Amino acid sequence: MDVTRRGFLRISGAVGSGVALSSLGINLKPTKAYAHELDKMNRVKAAKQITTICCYCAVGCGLICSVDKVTGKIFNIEGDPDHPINEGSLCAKGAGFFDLTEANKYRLQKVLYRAPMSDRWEEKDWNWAIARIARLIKDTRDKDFITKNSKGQIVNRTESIGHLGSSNVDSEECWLMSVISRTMGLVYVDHQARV
Amino acid sequence: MIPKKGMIKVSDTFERIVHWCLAISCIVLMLSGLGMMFHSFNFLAIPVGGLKNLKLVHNFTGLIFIPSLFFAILVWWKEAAIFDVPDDIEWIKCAGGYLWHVENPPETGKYNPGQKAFFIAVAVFGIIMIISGLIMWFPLEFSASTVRVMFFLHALGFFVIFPFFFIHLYLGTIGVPGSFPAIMTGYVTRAWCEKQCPKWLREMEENGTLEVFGEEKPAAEHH
Amino acid sequence: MNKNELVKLIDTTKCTACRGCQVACKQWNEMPGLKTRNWGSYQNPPELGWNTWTLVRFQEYVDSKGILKWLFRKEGCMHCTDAACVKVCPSNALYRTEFGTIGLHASLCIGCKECITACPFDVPKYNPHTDTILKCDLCYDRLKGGELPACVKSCPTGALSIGKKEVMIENAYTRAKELGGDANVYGDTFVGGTHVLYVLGEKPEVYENLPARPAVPLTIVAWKDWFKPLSLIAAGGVLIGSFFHYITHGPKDTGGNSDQTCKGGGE
Amino acid sequence: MTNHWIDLQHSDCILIMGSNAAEHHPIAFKWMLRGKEKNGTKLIHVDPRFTRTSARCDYHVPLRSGTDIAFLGGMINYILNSDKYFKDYVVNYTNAPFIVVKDFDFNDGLFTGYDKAEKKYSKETWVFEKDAAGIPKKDPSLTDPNCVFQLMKKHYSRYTLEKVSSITGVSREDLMKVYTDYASTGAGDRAGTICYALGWTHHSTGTQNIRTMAMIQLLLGNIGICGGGVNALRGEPNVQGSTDHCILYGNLPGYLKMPVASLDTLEKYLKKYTPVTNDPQSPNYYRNYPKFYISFLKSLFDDKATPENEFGYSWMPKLDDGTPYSLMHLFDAMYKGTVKGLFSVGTDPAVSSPNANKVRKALEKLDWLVSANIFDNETCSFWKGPGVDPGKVKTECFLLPASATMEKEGSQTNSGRWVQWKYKAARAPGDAIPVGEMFIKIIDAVKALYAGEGGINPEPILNFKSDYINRNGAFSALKAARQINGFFLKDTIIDGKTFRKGQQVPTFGMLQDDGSTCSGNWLMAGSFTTDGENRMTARGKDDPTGLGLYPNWAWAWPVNRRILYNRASCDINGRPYNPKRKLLEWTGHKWVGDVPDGGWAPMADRENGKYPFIMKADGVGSLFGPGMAEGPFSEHYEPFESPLSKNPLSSQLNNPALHVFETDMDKTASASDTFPYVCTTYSCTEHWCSGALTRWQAWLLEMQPEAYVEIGEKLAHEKGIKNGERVKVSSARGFVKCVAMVTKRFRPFLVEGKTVHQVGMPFNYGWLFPEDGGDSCNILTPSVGDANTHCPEYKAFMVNVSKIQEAG
Repeated sequence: MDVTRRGFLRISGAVGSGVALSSLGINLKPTKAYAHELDKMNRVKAAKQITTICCYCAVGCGLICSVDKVTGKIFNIEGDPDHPINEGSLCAKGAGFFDLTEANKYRLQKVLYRAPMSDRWEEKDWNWAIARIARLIKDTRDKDFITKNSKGQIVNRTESIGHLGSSNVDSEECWLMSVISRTMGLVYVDHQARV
Repeated sequence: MIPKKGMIKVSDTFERIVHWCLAISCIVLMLSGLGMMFHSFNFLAIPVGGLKNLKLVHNFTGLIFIPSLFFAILVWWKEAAIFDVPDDIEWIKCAGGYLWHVENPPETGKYNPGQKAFFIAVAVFGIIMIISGLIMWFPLEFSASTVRVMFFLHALGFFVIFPFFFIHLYLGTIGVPGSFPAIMTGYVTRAWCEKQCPKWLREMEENGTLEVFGEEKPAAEHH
Repeated sequence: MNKNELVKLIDTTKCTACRGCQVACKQWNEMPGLKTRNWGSYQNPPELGWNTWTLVRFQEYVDSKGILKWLFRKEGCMHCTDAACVKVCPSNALYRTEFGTIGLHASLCIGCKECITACPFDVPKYNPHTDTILKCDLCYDRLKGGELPACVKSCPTGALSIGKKEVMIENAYTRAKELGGDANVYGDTFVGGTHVLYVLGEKPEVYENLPARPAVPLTIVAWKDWFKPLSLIAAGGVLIGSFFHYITHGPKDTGGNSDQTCKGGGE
Repeated sequence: MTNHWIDLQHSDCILIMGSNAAEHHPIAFKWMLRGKEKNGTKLIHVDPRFTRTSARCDYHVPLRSGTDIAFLGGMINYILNSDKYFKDYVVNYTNAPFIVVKDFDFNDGLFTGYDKAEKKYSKETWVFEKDAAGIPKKDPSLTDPNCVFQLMKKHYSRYTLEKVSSITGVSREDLMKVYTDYASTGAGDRAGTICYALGWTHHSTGTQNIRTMAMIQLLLGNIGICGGGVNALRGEPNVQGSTDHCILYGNLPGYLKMPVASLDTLEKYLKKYTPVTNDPQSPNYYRNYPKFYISFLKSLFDDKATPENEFGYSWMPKLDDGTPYSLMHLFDAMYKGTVKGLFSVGTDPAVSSPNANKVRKALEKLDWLVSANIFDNETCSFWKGPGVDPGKVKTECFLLPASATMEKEGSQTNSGRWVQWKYKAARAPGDAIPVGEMFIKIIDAVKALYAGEGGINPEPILNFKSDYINRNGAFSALKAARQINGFFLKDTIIDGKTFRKGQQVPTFGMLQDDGSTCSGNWLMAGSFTTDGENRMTARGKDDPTGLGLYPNWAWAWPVNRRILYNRASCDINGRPYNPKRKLLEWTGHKWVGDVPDGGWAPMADRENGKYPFIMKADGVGSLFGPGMAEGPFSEHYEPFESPLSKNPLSSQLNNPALHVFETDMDKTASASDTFPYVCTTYSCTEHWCSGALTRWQAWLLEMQPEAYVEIGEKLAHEKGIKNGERVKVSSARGFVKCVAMVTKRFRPFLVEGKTVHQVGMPFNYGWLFPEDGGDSCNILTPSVGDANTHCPEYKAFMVNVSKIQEAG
């Protein structure tokens, strides 16, 4: 969702003066021409503002991503002053949210595959990987599928595949993982709620 | 400015090289230092393309200044750093006749006490400038309080050296006509010499070590 | 009085050392995180650096009653009114903004590091990669844009606030009074009054790396306030003196310009 | 959380125990500090270590790890003996007056019904006496020796100050300080709350830790009120959502029960899990269980789920009765070779699971591993880990690049149950896609294989509705969210109102058990309006109660209720106990305030009135809780690895219902001289969980660059360890090397007359990155877990610490 520019510029009521600097009678008229030093603020003001929610603890703080309209890339992320919980503020992890974007050079960008006994990752495309994963799932499932347990009760499950995670994807994705693993007959289904 | 026959040699080539290395580096250091010391003199950085370059000019000129000063002290300390008592005291009392009219100012050796004072000032404060300057160049290697004292000393050095330097410049050129060739060609007129350093002239002549332009052999050989 | 003057108040008694400010500062100012080691403290980087303009200091302290306290203090530029750094800066890179804060035109900085030694709070830091110093400018760009400085905005607990000078000073004293005990306000009574004030829970002497009575160093006062004008007077004096000497006294007659041939040696 | 973050400011006293709120929930802690500033909230921190939380609380009380029940049991004893409980609440809203059957007893650490061989209780005696109508007998005077109140009083009378002090290492003065301060909230106009986190769950008695506090909250009348509640400060962005959707072996989305083998028909299943009550005043909301479950099956299989095929019940996997399949069980089975393939999504068990060496060995036995993440981690790359020869590891590994949170649309549920919608701000880099999209791609590919080749039990796969993609073929979180909320599958008339086929179900009250509605998760019904408006996107800031409920900001489950059990904030006539913080009020014909826990009249109305705890079969809060594995009341047991060889309270040393793993890699060492120090593990503000996201971020890594162990000054002095030196920390299971942080913030405890030192380590590090950052502290932790939840006991185990001399 786009937040109005005004919304972004409104200053958190929780801290300090409690109001925007301009409303304090502070003169914010342009002064000297070191324009490049004001560049980032101007870029933020010109950017598209998109809200998101922090992905660390479960407080659920609001953040605003400033997205360059030309490149489509995020160049600044800070607290959402309208958010009733964090009121614009952030802890160290939230304040560093920007380092989770593609600006972080360690972000994974390709499907990686490690063959048996290999000592390295190799890049693959999605189609290959999905086909291979589906094949492994089917073979493993069909081979070890337990239709009846030792007492002869129908259990229709596979104990040879497990699922772990994830409390750090969106709810819709969680639901999908939860139900897809069950449709495949998995019972070893768990995630970070326990650890 | 070619020396004419009969002119007296007062400086040799090495001395002149040392002098000019020192003088030029000193001028550059002072101008560049001035350009950094006072915002109103920041314009001095324009020719070198900004203050950052001016800083580099200053720092690296300092590296020329260091050996120049070293050799200058080596060359001149005997003649210019030792006062000749009591003549020099007398000279000082009448300021060598530079400031008010004095019938017969006391005679001086090769360098008068004014020049000696200038030399001592340059030598002492030059060393201070070098030490403080080097520390200021690498301030992060020293404690802040040390470096602060260095900044102070550096400024003090400028405060002392600049006036002396300027007076030297003035007297070495238009203030005392005829002086300039002494450090350009190394030769001055006998008249200049008689006026400026009669005692030295006498001593040289007595020793026979006076070198006169155009004469085959140094006079000394005749004695 | 400058009605645009802003003061940032750091209430150390509300700080939880979450270090949101430390990171928010880097995020906004695009400063990198550098390699560090654990040196037996949460405080890291151990000191302010060219990439760390604000640092939360951690200090374990047992008070006179034997009660263990963990003191957190956000360190950074104090934005002095009587700013030693501005005083010594040769290139006007450090300057006083219309908010009373000390701004930095990094492009003007010549990397002379004078400010580093001049600062009573040990704030400006040298970046060897750009040959400039860097320090907090209280997010001058954000202030101009009507936004809070990044650190203040990020602060969850209200330990950081910013506002008009007189209001903030009043807030600080009210808070110190409310806290009682050794609580005190730090910053408004020296170096002409800083534009960053602390409410400290303990006496200033207790805090590591915090000068109890900071001042512009005497050598800098001597140099900048006394010697600078003096040396100008001296330099100007000799220039003018020489001129007048020349026109009144005239050049010394040394016969140097006479054409007479020099006599031979020895009379 | 029963309450929510902003509500913390309304508390009069906050007990922070088993949590380090300031460090791990800094913004939550903000609200506690706001309370302190504005309402004079007293903040108490009880924790083995003095932390950043302690620094800002009114006071800190150090307590030996793993003795929380003793500490809290002492508080219950104090409350009951000093008459500090909130009588009106206890009599009406809890099962305190209920009469327990005569055979129930407790003796030397064990309740009746214990089977020593099975290490399990049979719970026949953990039940109430019932009258002729089948309604539990009650004694409102609370004097019957067999009523819950009296049994509880008797049970906790053993938790005397002396005993508790000796077990916990807390001085009697400190105990009394906390007890009196906290018990002061047992008044109608005062609220007290508990903020706990992993510090309570990560114990072999974890669930009972929390239950003990829940009992205190019931005794003090603190549940359901503004500023009260039992508040778990949950630690992962969507751990609430992922738990609600039950990526958990025992549950299906909405906490529905996973079918077990003995329930071979849908009918049996529904009968088993649909509670009944004969008390007409108990709403027993779970009587609607069949509606929730059948709507769930309909959401999976759509029109393939019919009454004839039990809506697909038979296709679904069934657990063996009473058999856990938790994370620890998974790795145990993997270690033994049963598990061949693993999905590891946004998680790093090679660092975060207990007994990490065993976990890493287990991973080597996999045939294949599919990981999805935004960074590489120690699990994905286990085959090149320390001591592993890749040439001998047969596992096929896939590392799928995932979109980061700001690169995708979807909802996230915070700990206060607010479901907040987030938007896609930018394209994910390279080939990264949302995890949801990966799973749809995978299930579609598997589906195609089964369609083409056939296979075993193909129906659930073939019939699974998986069309949650948009026109561009990309994952549509919105489509999935709508399915989770649920639809009317045919035109339906409810209470005279017509809902058309295809309209969203506006509340779970409208779900049907005949297959005419679907809902992927009944709790989420109502996240869309009938007309399809996404309520999770709401950004309204209106606050009609003035209590910061913000009913129009995002959407909270259930049905946008912001404080659970809120009808208990009023007396039996519906008048608020605390008129200053009026959460809810009965106006004579309706409730005004928060969304009430059911719109029925308050319970004083014998005709139409209902009890407040609507999700409980009896309608009241359970002081007596027979649902627990180790007893209806809590009891102190020593951690599985403890400095003591005898439980000071009984001859039952450990939790009697513990599940213990017994492979060659499950070594333990209790009360041993080799491992004499208690160790606990925790996180820090600067890192998150295993550090798998945060260690890759220079800003954060710079602040906490490598693993450390915090050691008290006294112990460090004894061991000759200086601050910043490298040390070796070892347990029966392995060792790690890290930096010693010598601190005043850990002090030794006096336990049963002897000095017990405790140390602590962060769990945020792993061998992969940074290379010199040290390895996981979970190499040291034991794989032993709570008897109810199988949460591992990360918070109390035994280690040794020694100096190391390293060359250079």
